[in-house]
Amino acid sequence: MISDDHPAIIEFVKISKVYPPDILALVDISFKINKGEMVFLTGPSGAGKTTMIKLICNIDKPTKGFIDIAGNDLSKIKPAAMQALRQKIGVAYQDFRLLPRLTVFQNIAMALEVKFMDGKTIRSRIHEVLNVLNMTNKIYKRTDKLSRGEQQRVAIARAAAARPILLLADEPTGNLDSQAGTDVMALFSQLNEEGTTVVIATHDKSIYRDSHCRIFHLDGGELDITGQEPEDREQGTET
Amino acid sequence: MISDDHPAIIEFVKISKVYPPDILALVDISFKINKGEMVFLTGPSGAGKTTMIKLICNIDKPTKGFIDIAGNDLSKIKPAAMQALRQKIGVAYQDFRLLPRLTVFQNIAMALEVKFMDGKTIRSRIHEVLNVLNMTNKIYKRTDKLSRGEQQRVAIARAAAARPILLLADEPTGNLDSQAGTDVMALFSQLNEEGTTVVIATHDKSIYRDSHCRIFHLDGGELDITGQEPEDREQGTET
Amino acid sequence: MRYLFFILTQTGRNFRQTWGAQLMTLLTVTLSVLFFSFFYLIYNNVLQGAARLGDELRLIVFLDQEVVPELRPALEKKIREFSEVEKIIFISPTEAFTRLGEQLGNDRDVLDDLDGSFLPYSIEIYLKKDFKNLAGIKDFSEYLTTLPGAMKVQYGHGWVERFGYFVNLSRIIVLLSGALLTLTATFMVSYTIRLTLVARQDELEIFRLLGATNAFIKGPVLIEGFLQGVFGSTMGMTALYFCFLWIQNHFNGPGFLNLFEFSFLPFTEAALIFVCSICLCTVGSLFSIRKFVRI
Amino acid sequence: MRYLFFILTQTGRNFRQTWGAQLMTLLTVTLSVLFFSFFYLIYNNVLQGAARLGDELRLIVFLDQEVVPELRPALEKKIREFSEVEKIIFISPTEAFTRLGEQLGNDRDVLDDLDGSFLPYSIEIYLKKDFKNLAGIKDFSEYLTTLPGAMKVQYGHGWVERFGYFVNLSRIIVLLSGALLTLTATFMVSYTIRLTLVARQDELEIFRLLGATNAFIKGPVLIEGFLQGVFGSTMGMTALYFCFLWIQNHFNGPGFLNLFEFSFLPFTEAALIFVCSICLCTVGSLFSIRKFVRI
Ligand SMILES: Nc1ncnc2c1ncn2[C@@H]1O[C@H](COP(=O)(O)OP(=O)(O)OP(=O)(O)O)[C@@H](O)[C@H]1O
Ligand SMILES: Nc1ncnc2c1ncn2[C@@H]1O[C@H](COP(=O)(O)OP(=O)(O)OP(=O)(O)O)[C@@H](O)[C@H]1O
Ligand SMILES: [Mg+2]
Ligand SMILES: [Mg+2]
Repeated sequence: MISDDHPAIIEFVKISKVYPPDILALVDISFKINKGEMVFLTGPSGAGKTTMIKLICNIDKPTKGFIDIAGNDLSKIKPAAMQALRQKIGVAYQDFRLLPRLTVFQNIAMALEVKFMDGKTIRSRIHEVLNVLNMTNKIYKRTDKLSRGEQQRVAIARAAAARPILLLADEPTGNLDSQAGTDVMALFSQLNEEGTTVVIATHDKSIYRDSHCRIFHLDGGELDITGQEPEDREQGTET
Repeated sequence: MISDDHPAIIEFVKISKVYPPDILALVDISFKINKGEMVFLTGPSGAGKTTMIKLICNIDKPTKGFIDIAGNDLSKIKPAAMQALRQKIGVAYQDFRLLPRLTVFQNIAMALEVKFMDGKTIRSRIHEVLNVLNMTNKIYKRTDKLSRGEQQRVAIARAAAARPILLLADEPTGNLDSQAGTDVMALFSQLNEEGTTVVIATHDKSIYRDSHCRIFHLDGGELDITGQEPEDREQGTET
Repeated sequence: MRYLFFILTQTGRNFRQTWGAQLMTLLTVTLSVLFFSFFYLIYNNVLQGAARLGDELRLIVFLDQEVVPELRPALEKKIREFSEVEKIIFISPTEAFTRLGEQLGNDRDVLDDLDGSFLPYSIEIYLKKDFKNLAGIKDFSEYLTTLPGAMKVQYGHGWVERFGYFVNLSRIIVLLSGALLTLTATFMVSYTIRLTLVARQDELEIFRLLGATNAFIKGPVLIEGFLQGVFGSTMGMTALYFCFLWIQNHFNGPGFLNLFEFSFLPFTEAALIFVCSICLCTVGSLFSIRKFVRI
Repeated sequence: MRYLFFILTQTGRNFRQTWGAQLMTLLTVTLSVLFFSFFYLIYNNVLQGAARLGDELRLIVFLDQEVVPELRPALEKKIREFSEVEKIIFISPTEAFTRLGEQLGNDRDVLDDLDGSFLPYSIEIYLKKDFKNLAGIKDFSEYLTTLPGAMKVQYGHGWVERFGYFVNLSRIIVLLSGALLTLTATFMVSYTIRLTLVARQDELEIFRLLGATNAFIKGPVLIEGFLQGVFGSTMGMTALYFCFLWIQNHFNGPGFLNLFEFSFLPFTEAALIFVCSICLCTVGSLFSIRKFVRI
């Protein structure tokens, strides 16, 4: 899927997204995100951050333009290939999308079971990721019995547990205090160092202020990129 | 309901809340919040902020202790009185609790319709509050077609539109950028000046750092209050 | 009154927003009413048909001597004592002879040289229409043999049994199907209403949190249930009427079913079904909302 | 194989988590199978009963002269030409006279001084069991009057009509109810399955977003549908059997229904209903999941 002649894992070419009747969520956006990069996506509420993440994981289709994810043209991708691709992308949704009647363990396990991992690996992966997020004490609680911030961490844990090649996090610290936010960022950094490309949509200035990563600023659907594209990260890719 | 010999609108006496089997969400908490006060409720994720708000609006019962809201003992309140009381309390829930298939207008109108307000007042109130929150352009959109931050503002607007005597906001800025957050705080301040008691649960230091209000800090279910109880506010009450 | 206005607005909005589920409930109510009233219709007609055909159920007691007119009232009393008797006719040998001739039809010339005197006196007893009780008829016929002068008792044994069998079979089918269906109908209606309400649970919960009064929450649900009942039973009844017309047209060929007039439900009974299903829907919706509106 | 293990784990979890809805579906399937097979059973028995009673449906052609044995084949051919004939019996006046005596029973002494020579020759024609066609019998009897030497054609007019009427009524009830019920059953099963899936829509959506393969999503649903079918139809059939026993015990009193043996469905037909309902459930669940698993 990821060949060496595709250094970009996400490539948007002249993407526009119009919600009927006339909401311009994204306007003529082009960019590349390279393998192993960490990128922040910022912008005011309603700027189009979630829309962009939805386009990346093919939940929604662009009105115009071309999207390439890890070498796949999303407009032409087959269902089986899309399923395989999704197994390699971890997404922490802004509205979490957890199953309320399942426990934390079961929710995270779902992401690993679809890859047919064996039970032992599943257990160790879940414990590992919950440990970083300080959530091991809630592992067998139903997610609807958790506080909102705990749910958010479960959503992040699910995205991270499968060790994806691409991790998308939509407002991952919105319901978290600063300590928990730091834990989450530590997890993302750790994954990023292991080669995962990380895209974080956020309003929280404190988590990107001091980073050296590129910042994609959306406003009214228009993109403005600040920061340097890192050239030295490419060797960190994982197969 | 609110007589002059009850300066406190919220009074907790030795409240404990235990979720089965053994989660101590609140431990032996006592405090008073006076009419017209604005109070911030902080604490890490899972500290018990939402639990406290649930107890205030009688969605959940305390395991031990006595709660008095605007002169009503919640352990003995009758259904009709509870309904009347709820009409005077506005709550912006952490998970919004909007109806996805209704428009912004319809969602907010529900809070006013239950008080049998006439259509004209409803319309003007809704426009007024959406105006402050910069959301008038979304007024006839279904709430499931909104961005998460927009939904959050709708939830806040619904809580504020009925001009409650008590407003509870749970993490009101979690999905908002700094500008929208400022708008929301402006709305709260405005209501507070008109006499509404406001309780805001939040992690966002930036919104309470510079205020002169009392800060209730919860951690592991234990309460720690900083700041002065304002004595000069009491004349600002509304009937 | 503003209250009413809100309730109606609410109801209208609910119908618009959940029209899929509403349609499902409506269909369920319609089908249930159709089923129930269909079986009731059939049952009714079977009973009527049985009553009409029952005219011919008679027993004949052959006597060894003439009953003088003075003795008749006493005999009649004895007969009526035992069972529900419709009519009693005393028949002389001459009358019996005429009948035999009629029975032989074209072959009556057999009897040309005879008079009826060799035939016995007899009493014909017509019973009230009660087909259930074939065993009773047997007992009755045995009782009749004990009458003074009774020689032999005859009744259309085979015919009555066969006919009774069919009436009974119809009755079993109708009753059993009716019971099964009423059961299912109740189950379906309550299930559908519950599901509709589960789908609206969020809404009801939010209303509760906003401090809506019970009347505000229950009003629309009540009106909805009522309307479901009205439209559902109207449609069900209409469908039944078309079923009825179809049966009538299809099986009422000349000379075949004219023996038996297939008739629609009487007005009062149709009205009763109508009113009952409306009540059921209203009460059902009210009942199923109960667990959602607490505190 | 790990794949199978996951599918089975999934299925088990689904059953545990949605057991309410599962039970509802099961009940629905059970009731549907019960309804369908109940009506099929009744229908079957009505047909059988009709066949048995149909033995007595015969026409008699009275002739003005004897049919010499040589002519019989020609006449038989003519009769068989028109209709489905079971049996043809030629009856001489002597035979007819014996029968008349039997019919008169105890009163046969009327005929003591006579021989049968005044009675006509006749042909008795037994028809194949076909009660639908009473109009056809009339046509046939008219046709028979045109036979050479035919004087008059007689058949159990009243009896046949009444009997035919009841058979027909039963048939209408059974067919119409069966049709209505099969319709409802289909509707109920698909509706319940759809609702169960709507309740699980979130889960299916999340699986989709996590990149689950089609097999991973469809496998458990398929197994579920299959099991629903197996248990539902087993329970439905068992319930039917108890209904059958109840009817048999309740209405099979001595001398009343012995004319007619109420029998259960033949094995092949029961098996067919069984297999069909399993297939329907499996395919139904597969079909209704289709719209949830896209991309
Ligand atoms: N399904 C939809 N139908 C119509 N409009 C939509 C839909 N989803 C989003 N929008 C609109 O598109 C714009 C961008 O939405 P998006 O969710 O991408 O914002 P966002 O940057 O994620 O905001 P937030 O920070 O509040 O989550 C908003 O104006 C929103 O109202
Ligand atoms: N319904 C419930 N059943 C069991 N435990 C619960 C329930 N609701 C909350 N808890 C637990 O009680 C504790 C306090 O939860 P609460 O929701 O009050 O936290 P919070 O301060 O609002 O956190 P956050 O900032 O994450 O929203 C948490 O540990 C949580 O897991
Ligand atoms: Mg968003
Ligand atoms: Mg909370």
